[in-house]
Amino acid sequence: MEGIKEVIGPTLFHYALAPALKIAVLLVAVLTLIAYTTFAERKILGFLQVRTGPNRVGPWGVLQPIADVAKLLVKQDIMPTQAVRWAYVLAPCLVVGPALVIFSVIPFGPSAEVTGNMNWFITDVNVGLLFVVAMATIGVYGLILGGWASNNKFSLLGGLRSAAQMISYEVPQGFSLVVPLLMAGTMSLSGIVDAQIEQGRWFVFAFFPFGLLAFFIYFVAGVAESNRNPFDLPEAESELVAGFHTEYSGMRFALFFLGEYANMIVISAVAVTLFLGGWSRPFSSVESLSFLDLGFLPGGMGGLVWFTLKLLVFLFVYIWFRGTFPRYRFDQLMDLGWKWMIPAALIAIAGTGLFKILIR
Amino acid sequence: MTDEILTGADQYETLFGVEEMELNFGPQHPATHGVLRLKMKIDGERIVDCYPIIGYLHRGTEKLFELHPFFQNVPHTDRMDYVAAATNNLAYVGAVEKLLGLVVPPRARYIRTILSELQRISSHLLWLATHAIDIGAMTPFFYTFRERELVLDLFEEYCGARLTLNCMRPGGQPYDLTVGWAEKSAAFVDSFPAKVDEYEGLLTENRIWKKRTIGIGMLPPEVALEYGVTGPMLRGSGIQWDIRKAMPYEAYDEVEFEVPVFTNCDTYDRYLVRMEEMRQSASIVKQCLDKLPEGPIMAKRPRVLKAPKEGEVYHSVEGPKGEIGFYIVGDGTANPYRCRVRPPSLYNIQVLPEMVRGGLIADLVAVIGTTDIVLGEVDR
Amino acid sequence: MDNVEANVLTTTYDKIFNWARRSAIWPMQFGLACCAIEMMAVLDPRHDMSRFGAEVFRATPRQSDLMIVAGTVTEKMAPIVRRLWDQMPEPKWALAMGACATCGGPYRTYAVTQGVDRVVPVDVYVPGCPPRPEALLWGLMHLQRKIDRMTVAKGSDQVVAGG
Amino acid sequence: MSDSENGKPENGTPEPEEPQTEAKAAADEAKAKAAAAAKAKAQQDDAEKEPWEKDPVVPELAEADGDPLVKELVSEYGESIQSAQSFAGDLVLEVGLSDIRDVCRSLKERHGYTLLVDICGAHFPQREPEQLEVIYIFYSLEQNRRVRLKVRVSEGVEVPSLTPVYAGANWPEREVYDMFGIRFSQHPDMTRILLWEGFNGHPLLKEFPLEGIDTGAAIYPEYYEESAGPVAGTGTGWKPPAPPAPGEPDGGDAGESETP
Repeated sequence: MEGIKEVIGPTLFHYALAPALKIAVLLVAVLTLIAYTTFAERKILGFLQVRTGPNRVGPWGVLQPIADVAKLLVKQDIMPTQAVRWAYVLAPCLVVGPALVIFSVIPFGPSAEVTGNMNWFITDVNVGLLFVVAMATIGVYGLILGGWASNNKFSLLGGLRSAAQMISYEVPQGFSLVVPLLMAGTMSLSGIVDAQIEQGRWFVFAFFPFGLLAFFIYFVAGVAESNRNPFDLPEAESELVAGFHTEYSGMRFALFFLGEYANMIVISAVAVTLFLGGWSRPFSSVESLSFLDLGFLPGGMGGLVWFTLKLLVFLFVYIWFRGTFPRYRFDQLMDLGWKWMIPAALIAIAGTGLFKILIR
Repeated sequence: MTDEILTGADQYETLFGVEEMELNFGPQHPATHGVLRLKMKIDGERIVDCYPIIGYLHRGTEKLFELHPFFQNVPHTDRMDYVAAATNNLAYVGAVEKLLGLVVPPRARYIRTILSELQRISSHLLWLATHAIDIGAMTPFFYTFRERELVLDLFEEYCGARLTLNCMRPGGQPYDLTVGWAEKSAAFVDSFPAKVDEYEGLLTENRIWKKRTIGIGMLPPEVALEYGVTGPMLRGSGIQWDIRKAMPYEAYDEVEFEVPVFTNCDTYDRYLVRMEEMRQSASIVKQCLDKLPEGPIMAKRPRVLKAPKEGEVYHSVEGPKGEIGFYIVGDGTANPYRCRVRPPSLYNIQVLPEMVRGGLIADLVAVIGTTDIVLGEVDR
Repeated sequence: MDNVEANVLTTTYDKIFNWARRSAIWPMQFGLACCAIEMMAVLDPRHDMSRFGAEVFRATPRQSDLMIVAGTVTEKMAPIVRRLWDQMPEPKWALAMGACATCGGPYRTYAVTQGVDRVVPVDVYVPGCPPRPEALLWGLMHLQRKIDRMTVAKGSDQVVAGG
Repeated sequence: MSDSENGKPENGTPEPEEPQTEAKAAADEAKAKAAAAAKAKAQQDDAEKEPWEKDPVVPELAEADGDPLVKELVSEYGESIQSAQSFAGDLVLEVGLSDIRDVCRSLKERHGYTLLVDICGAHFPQREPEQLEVIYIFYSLEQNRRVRLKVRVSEGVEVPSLTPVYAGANWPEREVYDMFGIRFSQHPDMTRILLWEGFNGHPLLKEFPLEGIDTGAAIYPEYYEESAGPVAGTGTGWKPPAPPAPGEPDGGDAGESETP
C-alpha cells in the first residue's frame, strides 16, 4: 500500500485509488450479503415453518442463491410490445442504483482518526443524513415507472400503491430522522456515531422514550419503504399477481429483487448507524467492558464486526416479520402512516427538543 | 363475448370524467383458488362492479353420471369437491340408498360419520391455509398442512387414497377399519384442539388479521337466504342451520355437538365459525370412536343395484362448504337416469358480487378466501 | 453444426448453466383442479419441495420456469393455458401432472381437452389421479435429469426425456 | 360389484350348469331341498333380523293429496297444481308452466320456504310433447322440510324466471339453459354459464353424445387465427399451429440470444 502511494502520489491515492478499491470491495460484499440474505430468508422461513428449506444445491444448499442468479441471467428477457421502452428499462436501475449509492456514506467502522490509517467508509458527507433521505426517495420512482411502463393493469395498480405508500411513509421517516439529528447536532453519519460514543449511549435509549419512539417509527416506515411484509402491498402476490414487476422477467426482475433486498440492508444499516451506535460496541462508556472493542483485530475491524452483527439482527427481524404477519390493506396502511406515525414522530421531535432545552 | 354484461354503474363517472378501469381477475390468479374469473370495473382500487365467470373446470360430470352404474359413480363424486371427497361420497351414496331403500348397518354409519368429520377438518384446514395466504400470512399454511397430512394418513390407511377417497358404497362401507386405526385417529383428535389453538394464536387476535377481516364482505342473513347460501357462510351470518342437526343422517343424532353461530356477518365471523367447527368435528370423531358398534358394515343388497321404475330422490348432507345434495331420477336400470348435484360452492360464489361491491381489491381477496370455493364443484 | 457439442466452451457453459437451471426451477402458481391440492401439499413440511430450491412459486408467468399443469384442462381453459405458456420466458418446461392433464383422465367428455399436450409441449408426465406429492417430486427430479442434457447447440425440445 | 364385498353369495344366486350324471342329479335334488328349507327358515327368521339384513324395501310413489301444504296450494292455485306425490318422504308437486312463479312466490312469502335449494332440469325424450322438465327444490327453515316442484316444458317454450322471487335463481337457471336449452323469460342475463358461447348443443340432452359434436368451429376466434386454437368438441381438440418451416431456427434455446 505504502509503495503504491509513493508511486502514484498521495493525491491520486487518497482521491482515486483508495475509494475505488473500497467501492469494489463494498459492492462485492453487499451483493454477497444480498444473495445470502435471500438464502437466509428461505432457510429461516423454513425453520419458522417447520421444514428444512433449500439443501440440495451445494453443501446445505449454500450455492442456492448463486444458482438463482445464474439462472435469472440466462433467462429470456421479455419486453412487452406495448411497454414504454425507456421507462421499462430505466425502472429496475432506479431501484437498485440509489440503494447501492447510500452505502457510500455509511460508516462501517471507525474513521482514520481512530484507526490511524484508513476510514471505514467511502466518504463522509457533512449532510449525510439528507443524502440518505434523498437517495432513498429516488427508488420510489423506479417502482412507479416500472408499474406504469409495463402496460399491465396489475402493474399499474402496484405502481399506484407504491406511490401512495412511499409518500405516506417518507414523511414520518424523515421526521423520525430529525430526532437523532437533534441529539447529535450533526448531519454527518460518522459524526452521529461519534456523538453516540461521546454521550455514552445509543440514541435509541436517549431521552427516553423519544429516542425509542423515533427508532420505532423509523423502522416501521423503513419496512414499508422496502416493501416488505406486512407492508408488501405494491407486489402483494395474492392481490396483484406480482404488482409492479408482473411483466418483468429474467435479469430485470432480478434487479428488482436485488433492489428490494438492498433497500432492506440500507434501511437496517441506517437504523444501526443512527440509533444503535453504528460500529461502536455496546456500553461504549463502560471502561471495564473495553475487551468488547475487539482490539486484537487489525485496523479497527472490531467496529465492522459489531456493525455487521447489528445489521444481521435487523435482517432477521425483517424475515421474522415476513413469517409472522398478514398483509395490511392499502388504505389501512395509509391510515397508520398519516394518523398515527406522523403525529407520533412530531411528538418525538418536540419531546427531544424539550429535553435538549431543559438539559442545557 | 361478455362485453356488455356488466350491469349497473355503467354511467358512473369519476371526478375527472374518466371511466373506470376494467380488470380481469383470473382465471389464473393466485387468489382465485383455481380457475375462477372475475370481470371487474374498478375505480382506483375500489370495486364498482364484479361479474364472476365460471365454467373453466366444467368437465361434464353430470353427463358421465348418466352413463355409469350407481356404484361406479362414486369416484366421480370425489373429483367434484376434491378437498372434501368423503362428504361428497356420503351425499351420493345417501341419495342412492334413499332411492333404493337400502338400510345401512350401524357400524357403517359410524364409520361414515367419522370419515366425513375428518374430511371436514381437512377441508377447513385447507381453507385456513389458503385464506391466510390470501391475506398475506404465509406461515399458517405450513402449520395447517402439517396436521392435514395426519388426517390424510388416516384416510390413506383406511382406503388407500389421500384425496380422492372413493370410500363409501351404496349400502355400507367397502372396508372395515384397519387394526389400530381407531387408536390412531383417537390420538389425532385428542391432540387436534391444541393445534387449533395454535392457529388461533397466530391469527385470531392479530391486529392486522382483524383489520383485514372485521366488517369485510358483509353478508346480511336476508341476502344469504335469498341467494341460497349454506354452510359456514350462513352460520357466519347468524342463521343457525346445519343439516346435521336439522335432518340428522348417519350417526349425527347419536352424538352431541354444537353448531357454532356468529352474528356479525363478516369475514372474521365466518373465520371463527370454521375454527369452532374444527373443534366440534374433533369432538364428534372422538364420540363416534367411543361408541363405535360392532357388526356388519354392508347391508344386504341385490347384486346389481337397480333403481325403481319411477322415483326420484333428493338427499343432502352438510359438507364443509355447505349443503351438498344429489337429486337422482331412476328409470328401472342400473344407471341413474338423471343425477344432479347441488353444489354449495356454486351458490356461495354467486353472492360474491354482493359482498365485494364497494370494497377494495384487497377485500375481494379476503372475501374469495372466506367463501371457500372449490371450482371443481362449482363447474362440475 | 453437429460438432459444436464437442466444443469445450459450450460444454462448460452447458455445465454451469444447466446446473443453475436445474437448481432453481421456479414453478408457476397455477392450479386447475384436484391435482393443485397435491401440488400445494408438495410444499408442506412433510414433502418440502423447497429442498430442491423449487418452492418459489411465482404468480406471474414472466418469472417462472416450470408450468405444472395440475388438473383437468377444459376446452374453455385451453387457450388460457396456451397464453400463459406463451408468456413464460425461455427456457421453460411443462409438467403434466395427473391423468387429466396427461390424457383427459376419466373425463372423455365434450368439455375436456384430452391431454394438455395438445396445447403446450410437455416435458414430463406424472401419472396418478391425483399423483401423490412424492410423485410430483419424482417428476421434478426427472425434469432435472432432462435439464442436465440440455445444450447450447440444441434446444430442450430435442432432448429425449429419461434418466 | 367391483368393490370387495363382505358376506357370501346369496342363496338365490344361480349355480353354474354341471354335466348331468345321476349322482349329480341326486346331489342337486338334495341341494335344492336344503335350499328350500333354508329359504323357509330365512323367512321365519326375517322378523327377528335387523333391517339391514333384510332385502331392501324399495320405496314407491304415493299420492300426497292429503298433505296440508298441498291442500293449501290447491286451494290457492286450483288446477295449476297438477299432481302431488311423495316418494321416500319427498313431496313432489307438479305445477303448470304459467303459474310457477306465483306458486314459488306463495311458497316463499306465505309458507316460509325461504331457501331455494336448487334448480335443475331433466330430459325425457320419450314423453310427448313436453320432453323437458325443470325441477325446483325449496326448503323451509321453520318447518324443516323440503318440497320439490316440477314444471314440464316442451322445447322452445320459455319458463318464467324465478330471479324476481329468489335472487339465487340466477345462476342455476343459466345452468339449466346451458345444459338443456330451456330459456327463462325475464331472466336478467340469459347466457351460457359453464360452457362458452358458441358451444354446439346442450350437453345434458339425452341425444347429445358424450364426446360432443364437433363443428370444427374455433372456440376463441378472437384470440386465435384460422387453423389455430381449440375447436369445439373433443374429437379434434386443439389444432396445433403449423410446424416451423425447415431452416428456421427452432425456439426453446435461451442460449442463442443470451450468450454472454
